[in-house]
Formats: sequence, C-alpha cells, structure tokens
Amino acid sequence: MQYRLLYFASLRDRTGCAAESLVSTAADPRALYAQVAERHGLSLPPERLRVAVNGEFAGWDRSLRDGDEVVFLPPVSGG
Amino acid sequence: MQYRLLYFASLRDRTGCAAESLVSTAADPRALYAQVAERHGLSLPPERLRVAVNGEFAGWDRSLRDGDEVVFLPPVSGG
Amino acid sequence: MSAFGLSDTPLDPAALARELASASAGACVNFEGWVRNHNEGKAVLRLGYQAYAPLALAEGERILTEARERFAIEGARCVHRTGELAIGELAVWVGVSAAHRDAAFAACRYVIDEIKRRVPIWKNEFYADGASGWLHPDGTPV
Amino acid sequence: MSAFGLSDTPLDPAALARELASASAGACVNFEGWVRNHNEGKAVLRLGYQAYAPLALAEGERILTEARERFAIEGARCVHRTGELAIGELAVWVGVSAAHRDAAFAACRYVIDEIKRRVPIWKNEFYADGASGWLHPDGTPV
Repeated sequence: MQYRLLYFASLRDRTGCAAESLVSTAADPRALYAQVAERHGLSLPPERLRVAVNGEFAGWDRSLRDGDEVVFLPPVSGG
Repeated sequence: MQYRLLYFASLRDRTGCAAESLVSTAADPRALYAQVAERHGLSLPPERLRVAVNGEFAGWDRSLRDGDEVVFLPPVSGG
Repeated sequence: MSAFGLSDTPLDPAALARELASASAGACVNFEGWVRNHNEGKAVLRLGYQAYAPLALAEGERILTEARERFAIEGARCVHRTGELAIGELAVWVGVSAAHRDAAFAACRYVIDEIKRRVPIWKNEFYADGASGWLHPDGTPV
Repeated sequence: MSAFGLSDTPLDPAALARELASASAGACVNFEGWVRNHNEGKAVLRLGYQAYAPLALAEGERILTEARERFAIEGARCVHRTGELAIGELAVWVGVSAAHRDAAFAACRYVIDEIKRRVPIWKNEFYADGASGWLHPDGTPV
C-alpha cells in the first residue's frame, strides 16, 4: 500500500523532508513507524510519539488503508 | 475639637453631603460615629463599617486630634 | 510610575498592557471587569463608581506590592474606573507579567480579589425599574 | 466563526478581545504567551513554531468546546502563532468571558494548559550559542 507521511519538528529535521510517499506492507502505524525509523535513523521511541491518521489522532494498532496520511507526532511544545 | 468628615456611597446619600465639618467632644471614631449616626439617622451599625483617619485605615479606638479627617467607610464594592 | 490608578475616563487595555512588556516575561495574564447588564436577577442599565481617592490609591498600591512579594512576577498594574459607566464598559483592568504562567495567573487573581475586598470604591447600580442601590459584596444593600 | 485559530502574522490582542465583548459578561480573562529571552538557563534569540494545521485546528476547537462545557463561560477564543517570532512577540493568546470571574479564570487556565499539552504545535528555540532545539515540555530535546 502507499502512504503519505508528514514530518514535523525534530522528525522533519532528521528525515530532511516535510512529507514523503512510501510504499509499504505495514498494516498499522506501529509497523510503519518501525520501517520509517530504520529508513531514516530516527531515535525517538514510539512511546514518546502520538499517531495521527488522516488528520485525527489514532491508535498504534489502527488498520491502515491505501492512501492514508500518517503522521508521527513528537511531544508537542506549543504555547 | 473640629473634625472634617467625608461621606461615600449610601452614607453620602443618607447624609446628603460629600463632606462636612463638625465640632464634637468625641475623642475617638467610635464616639464620633455614634453622634454622626444619630444626627443623620444612619442605620449602618459600626460593625459593618471601617474607619479611616487622615487617609489611612484606623481603629475605632484611635485617639482623634483637632483637624483630623475622619471617614466611615461602608462595605466596599469595587471591581 | 504608580502601579495602581484611578481614572474617570475610559481605559485603554492595549496601552496598559504595553507597559508590562518585558523581554524576560513569558506570560501575561489580564483581568477585565466589564459592566454587566444584570445582577442578582435584576436588569442593570448603568453603573456609577465612587472612590475615596487618597486611600484607594494607597491601598491599591499596597496590594500590587504584596503581589510582587508573594509571587514570582515581573510587573503588575491595575486601574479602576470612577464615575458613570455604560453596559459593556471596562470598569477595572489588572495585568500581570511573569516568566511563567503559574505565577501570572495566581498574582492576577490575588490582585482583583484584594482590590474588590479592600479598596474603598463603591458601585451604584441603576436598575431598569428605576431603583438604584449601593452594593455590598454579599449582595445586601448598604 | 472558529474559536481556535493559527496565524503566521502578528496577533492583535485588542481586536481579538473585542470579539468576546458581551453585555451579559462581567469578567474577561486573557492569557498571553510571549517569546522569552531565556529558557532553562540559556539565552534565546528567537523562536520558530511549526504546526500540523488540520489536526491543530481540530484539537484546539475541541479544547475550547470542552471549556464551554465545563465552565460557566460565555465566550472563549485562542489563536496561536506559527513561523518565526522575535523576543517579546505574542506567541499565543487566550481570551475567556463569563458572567463571573471564577469561571473566567478557571476556563482560561484550562485552555492554555490543554493547548500546551495536546495541540500539535512545536517550538524551536534558537540560542545565543548558535545551537537550536525542538523542545519537549519536560525540557528534554526531541
């Protein structure tokens, strides 16, 4: 399946991109993050991240569908 | 002795004046208020008032001196 | 400059807030008291405030000094209106700046609570039924 | 109109506050978050904010709805800056109006706390020593 990934903050710095399209066999965000972390050498463990799918918060076990927009969110620091 | 009295809020309405000069034998605010309350028909008991002498809060037993400015303060309601 | 003031003309919150500006402050909390069109179930048309000015200024200044002593804040200001005010008008403005928001919120709350409790200012409400009344904070007339 | 907004241009607190004006509100509490020239002992030159806009807008709106449900308030608004900000600039503005000040203070505090905890916005601090860092709220880099 093909996913659209967006990156913010330290993940954007580390991956060097704000967005990318990725063809992957990962069926949920947990598997997808493992692939992405290896690909880009990300050091943040999933416990420190939240997941959003198609603009809403989602669980790590959410079933992904072809074309989903998936975002791994570093700890926020607005305000 | 002669005192200068200022009136605010309901006391001003009741006495009909913002300020008056009063010659009195009262030696402290407690005695002075008793005279003023009788003179103007004031119904607020001293327990509901505070006293200021010469622009600072004072006790009911404070010794008054000739020329003092004495104010009996109704419960405040600013804000 | 005095930290506490009385004003018989409309307050300008933006100008007041600018006086608190500071490069080391990360938080600013403002309280505005507005003239409300109702109180205790009665329709209010307008308000009048009287102040015993010399003591109000001294006591207001003391409250702002206490706020600076009790809380880790940078700046604190308060101005209270006197005279006649229409519905919606700004009656009192409190502003507090601080490095962090905990102190700014706590100090701003302290200042408005103490102002209402201690500063010799009196509010006269004019009601739609033609009556008016000087208010005690507990709602009883005085 | 949306109650929560993102802006990549400077905020105008006076204009934002005017949108809360109400004849039945007696209290308005505003929180302003300013860019501070120091953090955790380090001199800060400027800040950059990134936001995941669609989710930030949805989550910010949820927080303001929660505030209206939990507290007896009339209006609640919040706008957060994005992009690069200089020292002293306004980064986030929260305003809450209510009949009484208890609810206005509590709701304003709730909104800024939840915004900082839940809304996908990230702060990058640029330090005087040339370094920069995305900040976790607990101070650890992310």
